[in-house]
Amino acid sequence: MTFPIMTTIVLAPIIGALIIMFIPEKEDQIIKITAAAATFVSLVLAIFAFLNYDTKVGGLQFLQDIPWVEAFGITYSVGVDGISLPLVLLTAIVIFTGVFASWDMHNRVKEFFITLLVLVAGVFGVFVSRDLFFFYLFFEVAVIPMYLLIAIWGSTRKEYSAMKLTLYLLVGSAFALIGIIAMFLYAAQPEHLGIRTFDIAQLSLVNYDIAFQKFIFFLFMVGFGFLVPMWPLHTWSPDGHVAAPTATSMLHAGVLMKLGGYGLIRAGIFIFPEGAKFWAPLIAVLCIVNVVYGAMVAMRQKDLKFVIGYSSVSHMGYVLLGIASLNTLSINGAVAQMFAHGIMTALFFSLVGNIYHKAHTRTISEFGGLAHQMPRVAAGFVIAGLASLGLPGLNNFVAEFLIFVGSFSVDKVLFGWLHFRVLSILAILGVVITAVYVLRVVQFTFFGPRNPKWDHLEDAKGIELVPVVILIATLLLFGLFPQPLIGMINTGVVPLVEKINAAAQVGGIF
Amino acid sequence: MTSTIIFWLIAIIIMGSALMVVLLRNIVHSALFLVVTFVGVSGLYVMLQADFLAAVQLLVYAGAIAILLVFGVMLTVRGDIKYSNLFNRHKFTAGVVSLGLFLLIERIILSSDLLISNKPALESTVGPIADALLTDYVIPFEAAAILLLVAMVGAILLARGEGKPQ
Amino acid sequence: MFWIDNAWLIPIFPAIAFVLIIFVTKKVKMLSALTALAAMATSMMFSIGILFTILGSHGEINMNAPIEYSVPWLTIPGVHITAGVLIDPLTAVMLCVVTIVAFLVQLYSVGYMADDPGFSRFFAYLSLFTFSMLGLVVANNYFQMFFFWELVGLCSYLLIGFYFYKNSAADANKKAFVTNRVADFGFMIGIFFLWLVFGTFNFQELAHAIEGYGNVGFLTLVAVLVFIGPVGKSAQFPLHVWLPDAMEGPTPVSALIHAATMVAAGVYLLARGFVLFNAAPSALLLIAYIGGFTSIFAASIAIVQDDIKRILAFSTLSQLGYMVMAMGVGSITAGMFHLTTHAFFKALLFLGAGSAIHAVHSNSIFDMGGLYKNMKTTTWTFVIGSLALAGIFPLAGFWSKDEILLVTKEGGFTGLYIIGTIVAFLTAFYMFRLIFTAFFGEKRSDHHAHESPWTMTVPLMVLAVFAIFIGFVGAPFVEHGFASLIYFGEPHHATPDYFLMISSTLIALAGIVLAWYMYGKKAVDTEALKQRFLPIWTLLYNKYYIDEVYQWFFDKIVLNIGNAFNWTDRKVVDGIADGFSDLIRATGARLRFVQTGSMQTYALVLFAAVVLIVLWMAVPVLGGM
Amino acid sequence: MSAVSLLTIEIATAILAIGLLVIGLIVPKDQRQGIGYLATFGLIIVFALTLLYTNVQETVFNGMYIIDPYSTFFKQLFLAAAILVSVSSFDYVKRLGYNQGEFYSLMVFATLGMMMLASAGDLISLYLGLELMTITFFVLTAYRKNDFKSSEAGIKYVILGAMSSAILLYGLSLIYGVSGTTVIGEIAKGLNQGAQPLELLGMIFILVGFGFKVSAAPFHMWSPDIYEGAPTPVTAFLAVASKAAGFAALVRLLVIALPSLQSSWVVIVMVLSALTVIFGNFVAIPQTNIKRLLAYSSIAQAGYLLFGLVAYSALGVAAILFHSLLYVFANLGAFTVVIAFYNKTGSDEIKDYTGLARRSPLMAAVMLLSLLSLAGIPPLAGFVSKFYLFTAIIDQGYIWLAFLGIGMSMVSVYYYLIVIKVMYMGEPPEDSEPMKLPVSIQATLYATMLVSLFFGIYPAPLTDLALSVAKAFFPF
Amino acid sequence: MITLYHYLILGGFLFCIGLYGALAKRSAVAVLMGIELMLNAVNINLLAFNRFLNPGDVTGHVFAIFVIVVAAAEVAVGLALVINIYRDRMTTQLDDFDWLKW
Repeated sequence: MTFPIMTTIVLAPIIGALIIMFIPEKEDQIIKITAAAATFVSLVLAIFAFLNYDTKVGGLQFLQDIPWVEAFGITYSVGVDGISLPLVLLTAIVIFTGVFASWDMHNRVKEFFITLLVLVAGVFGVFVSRDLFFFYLFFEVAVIPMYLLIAIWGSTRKEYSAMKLTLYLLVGSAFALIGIIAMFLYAAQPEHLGIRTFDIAQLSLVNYDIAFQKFIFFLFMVGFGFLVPMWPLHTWSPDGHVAAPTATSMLHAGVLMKLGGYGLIRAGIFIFPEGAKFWAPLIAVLCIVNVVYGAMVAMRQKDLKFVIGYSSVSHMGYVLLGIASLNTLSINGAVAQMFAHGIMTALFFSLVGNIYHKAHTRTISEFGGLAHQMPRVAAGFVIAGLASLGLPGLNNFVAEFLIFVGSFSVDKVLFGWLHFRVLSILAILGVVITAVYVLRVVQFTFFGPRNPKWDHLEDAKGIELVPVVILIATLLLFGLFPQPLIGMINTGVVPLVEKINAAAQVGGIF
Repeated sequence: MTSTIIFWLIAIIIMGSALMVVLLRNIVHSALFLVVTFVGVSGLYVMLQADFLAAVQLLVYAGAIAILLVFGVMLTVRGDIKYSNLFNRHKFTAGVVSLGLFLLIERIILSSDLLISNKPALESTVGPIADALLTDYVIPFEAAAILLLVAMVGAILLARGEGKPQ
Repeated sequence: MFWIDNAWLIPIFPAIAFVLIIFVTKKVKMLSALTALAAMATSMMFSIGILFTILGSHGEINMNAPIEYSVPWLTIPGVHITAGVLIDPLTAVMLCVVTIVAFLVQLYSVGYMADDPGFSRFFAYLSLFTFSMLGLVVANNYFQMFFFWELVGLCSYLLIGFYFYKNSAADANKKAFVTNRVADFGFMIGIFFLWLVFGTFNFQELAHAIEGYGNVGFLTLVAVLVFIGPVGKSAQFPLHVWLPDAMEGPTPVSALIHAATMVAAGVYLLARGFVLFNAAPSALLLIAYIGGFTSIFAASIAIVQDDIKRILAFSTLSQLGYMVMAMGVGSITAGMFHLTTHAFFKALLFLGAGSAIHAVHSNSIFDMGGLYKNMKTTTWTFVIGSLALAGIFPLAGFWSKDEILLVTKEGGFTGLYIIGTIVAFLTAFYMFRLIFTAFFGEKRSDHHAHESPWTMTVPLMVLAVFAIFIGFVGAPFVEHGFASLIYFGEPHHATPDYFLMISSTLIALAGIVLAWYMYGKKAVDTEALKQRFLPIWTLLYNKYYIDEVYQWFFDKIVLNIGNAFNWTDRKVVDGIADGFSDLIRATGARLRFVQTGSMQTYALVLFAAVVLIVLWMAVPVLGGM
Repeated sequence: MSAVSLLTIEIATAILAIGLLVIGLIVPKDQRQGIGYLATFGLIIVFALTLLYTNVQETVFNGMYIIDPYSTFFKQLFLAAAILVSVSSFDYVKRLGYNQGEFYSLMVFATLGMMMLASAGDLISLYLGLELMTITFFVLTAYRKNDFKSSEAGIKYVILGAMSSAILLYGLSLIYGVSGTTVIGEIAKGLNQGAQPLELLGMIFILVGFGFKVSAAPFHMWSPDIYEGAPTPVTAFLAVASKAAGFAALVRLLVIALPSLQSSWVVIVMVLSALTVIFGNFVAIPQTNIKRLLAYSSIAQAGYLLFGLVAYSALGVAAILFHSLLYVFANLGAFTVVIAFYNKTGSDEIKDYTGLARRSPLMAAVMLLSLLSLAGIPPLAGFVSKFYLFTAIIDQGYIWLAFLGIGMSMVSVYYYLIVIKVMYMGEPPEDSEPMKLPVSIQATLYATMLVSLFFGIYPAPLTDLALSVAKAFFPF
Repeated sequence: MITLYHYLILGGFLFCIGLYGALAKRSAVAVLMGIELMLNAVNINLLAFNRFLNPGDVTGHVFAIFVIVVAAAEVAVGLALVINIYRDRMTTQLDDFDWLKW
């Protein structure tokens, strides 16, 4: 029996939460240290796994299987491949930094960290599950803590936003759940698989009827579309980002939204390649709306977090574009973009959280010249902004580049008139718009004459810098040396694309 | 033939008095017609060769339940007894629903094809009922006993004035 | 071969300097400056080493036989990206230009920025800037080119916005970055197309592939798209708007941007990817005309500006137009030659201007005047630079400008030739308008102007020397000169065209004389002249209102689209969702009142439901009532 | 086994009930709180006894009474519920101040009725069990005599309950008439092949009668009022156990006795279930009283349970079993919190729960987990059971119903979250102190929480049990 | 000839009359009366079925006896409640009992 590394990654936060339960509330320093330690365990193990994953072999590694409900073929089976391992690493980084970003939390610290740790355990669980039942289960585990975190520790219409987020996420997951059940039942029929199983690999072996594929993929598309979030199912996300406390925003924008993209790839494309081919044009069109529309809306926001919230909508559009293009490069890019965007947006939110914590406002027009008082924050923000607009040398560039290259190589005409490349070009145009709003925000917040009103603000220092440094380092590391990351992702993408290529033509578009 | 006449007679008594129970405005009158209905029903039981049931019907319903109801009336009615049993605002709707239900039941009964058995009825039902109650139906029988106990305890509990502001 | 084998180190040194300054020496000013200078000097040494290696290789390393090293950067099936070094004479020259100018600018900055609180930061940025530029220069493929291309954009953003507390600086750096982004958009699509068809980003491989490729229409499209990149970076019309504003940065930065780094990148790309443009003649024509138009367009603006740096900025635009035009008519030799010479004298001019500004604390030439008395070195070097720019024999600008005029003339582009000549005249005019106003004549400001410290003047003098002599490397009389180093296809040796030389010199002199007449001698009432041609003057002074048009486009169109989308998002998309939830809530609130509390109503509902169910179920069974 | 040994559980329960009654009369007034402990102890013993019957599959008195894993499952459920309710009601009953012995005794009687309902193999036993349960609940509902609301709830329950019994009985009489037998196992044989209108009518009436008991819309209207008015422990017991008992009998009746009418009743049940989930969830939204909110939520839950019947498969029945169990424990958890809260503050209003998380983390946590379990959020048992229910109906092709069910779950999340928000977000009132809970309440809370969590995280044992029990209904 | 149908329809009629009473009367006692009529209707059904379809056994009789027993118990509890609530509110009109609603 090898060491169950993935299980430990999932359980470490839970154990941390349990320990915190027994720490008296007033010992908030100890609580924070415990939380940091718990997430550190996950982080170390995730890094360990990342370094020890055998890219030559590829496929699923660090496996563990425990039969759970045999009557339904539910198995606790975990393991990671090139697609999920980076996302596990992402989660570990974001939560570890998130704990430090919450170091200045003083209100109901104990409950906060318990909820946060439960939340992150759910997110880890989603990424490591190979069994769709557990996949779904872990996802839902993550939702309610999110509600509490926003509703209790949030700001700015927190009740509304928390409720909205929760309901949207649950509605989305509901679509996915029905899809999962239907698929499970289909596969269990004697003429197909003949056994009850939720194992993704097994389910993907079934020859699904085309009509069935179309239907279920539609469910997945809508369901995971809620999470990604795909236009017009996205409005929960800016509101949620804005209302959430710092660590939650980081985790939410950084990781939670990726569950959608991940689910779409894992449960959608991998199992229903024909369905994916049928629906990809729609996703492609909607994701362009995401990119352009999200960026345009971001330009008009007055609240720092709203800008970042809409920028996430815009950036997740690239992920969808990568998915919709259905080829190796683009899906590699999509996964890389999930990773990169997660880090980048976590960085954004940790900085904005820092500002908000000190200034008690996030309205851009109230700031100006903040770089005088907070040079380090300003520098971090600029770097995050540059990552956001896809500057080379930072991780996002590689990802976006792959997505663009991948989508650009799709030589298809959608709906009889819309060439796919037009969509790619529009998506690239999104990068320009991103530059506009990011730079505007940077200018209006940090540049300009010194504003004496903010002279009492202290620059980030000491422990506040931990998340900033780690996140920037990650962005730079994988931006300058993307091969380890992309190479790993590729091992997961290749079998996926083989499936796609083997699938029949559907709808005459792909 | 005689039985037909008697049936119709009893049927008319039952239906008439039942209607009276419902339609009269004085609740005491209603109670009296209720007794008449019960008696009529027991007559019907006789026609159905259910002698024991007819007796039970008379004893329990006409004798006990109706009296209980009368007591209930006496304990609770205030004001003018002539207007003690009025209709509520659902008078019309309830009529439509009841009538509709009756029509449906009637249609369904008439369109059902029931297998009439030509076997003669039991001479006396008392013995077989006793047997049945103490063999196969002993569980419901015991349950009924417990039920009565519960009802008794419950009635006492509820009707007793204990724990109330006087 | 040592230098070439280790060419990859050239960009690395400034990068190390950047990291060191940020993380280690930030607190100690002088250490930061020393670090940056040391790194720069090392790079310069390597660059010169490479240049001499090539010169000493007797043509073994030439434009058609470069040396290439590369390591894989990102390899997955379907895309293979390398990080590499491509060494040919073009690279070597460019490396030298960049490192020398950058070194001198950095040296100059030690004095210029001495009192600035952001001293170390400035040197860090400068190092990063040169790193990016050098990385771009040595790139062996379009991807790497693009990578550093963007980084150069970033550095310009950082440096232009160095005085971030000035709103104008913050506006300017944003403008620069966004404009460059727009350009990069085209560039990116262009290289995607290249990759799509040829499956590689590598210059060499692409060169082979394009030669045998027949679809000229496609190549034209790609060439135009790629050209959009230089249009932005080298500030060609209509994406030139950022460059004049870029003077918001500290003056040494302007020198660096205008001379050797940023704007040179566009021209360099044209030279580097010339295979592509050459294969698409119509694209080349477009390039030529855009360059020509930019040159005269910018020169016409320059004659009325009163900000010293702005005049120089438009002059840069104009000269860049020259270079692009030269590329467009098919001569990378001329283009690169002018780039080289221009780098030196324009750096000289900017640094001189900086020295002047440093002295009077104003940018306006009308606030200066009489600087000659106190600032001899500055004045003389500035005059040398101006003469070089104006193309006066035998200074650097003369040779390179003549080369350009020559190729337009020889190529049969008469229109462009005429434009070039007019621009030469205008250039001479506005430069000497500046000199006569700012450096000579009576003193107009209260500032006690004094000569700058040696760290500032030494670079000026060095640059002045370059400005005088660098032109000879490409003079048509010189054997194995510039033209035999950098060329496309086969070296093309121009025969000296004396008519052209003389005519252009005369025209330049005419411009100088006119300037002296108007501003030195003040024989003409310039104010009256201005009033007389007020509409034209206003148009020129406001740069043809192009910035305003862009601003209008952004404010009225883009922001309103943003507003519309924002409204849609809040009211329509969100409104539907909220409306739906409100509907559910309202339904709940209404339905609640079904529960009236009256038990007989409940019973009635129950039995009514019974009737309905029976009706529903029984009617089919009964076969109708 | 002999009839007596097979009936040990029922006999023991009856003895316990009567014994409690008698002891209640004998013991002096001021020492009567001990009766609660006695009742609990007795119930635990009975529960222990049921463990001996887990795998017994027997009938007694010619099919009159069935002891099978199915009924034993439900009996254990009822007993567990009774134990938890009696434990959690110690304080509540003490505060009543009167008739303490009778309270527990009546509760045990009601349990007995439920057991009969689950085990009934004959319409008459079924009817008697039902009435024993119902009439006991009439009394219990009105138990707080000096509370007008309690009395009102009582009279409403009596009148509506009696009317529903009447229609149920009418249906039973028709089924008896058409089939000629009252033994459930033989009715199917006795019924004519091809739907006789009269059978149909009987089936509809039975469905209505049980629909009332399990409070399926539109026969649910009594339940919010009664739940609100009844003493909270009674509400808890009524909401959880009596509903489960109703399902126990309904499933047996429909599946075993009326399979020939399956095509008809499935459709009716489908419509009822849809209406129920919609109505229950929608109307729960504007509620301000926690008991009323829970009432509507349990209406909605009944709708979900009906899904299992719609599926008409072993899976469906297993899902019903699973969901009943979760439903019982989740609701008990919630109601126990309500009881404890009422004991401390005398209020049932949701707004008074403000800051409960600060005053009593345990209570808030149990409420949270219970509500989330009801909403079907993992890793709680409610998720697993809903998962099974949806699987069961999707298996039969009713995908729209699954959509509806899940959609309505979202609505339920909405109003559950409102409660959660109040508990967790608000600050407690100024003068409030941390709530100290009696051990009994704490024990109940922990028990319900653990059950919800355990079967949510590791549902396998219960799943296997439920499936094996359900397979008895569908041998095919 | 009186057939089963006559009895059944009579039963049905009585059931509906009782239902009408239960639905439309204000007084709690009158409603209880209506319910008793309904139960009587059931008994008529039971006995008629027993007589005409299965004259050989007494199941219907037994059932009817239990119905009577239950009816009695229900009435007892019901009346006790009516009296109880009457003490509180001085009324037995069911319309007045609507404190619990919405």
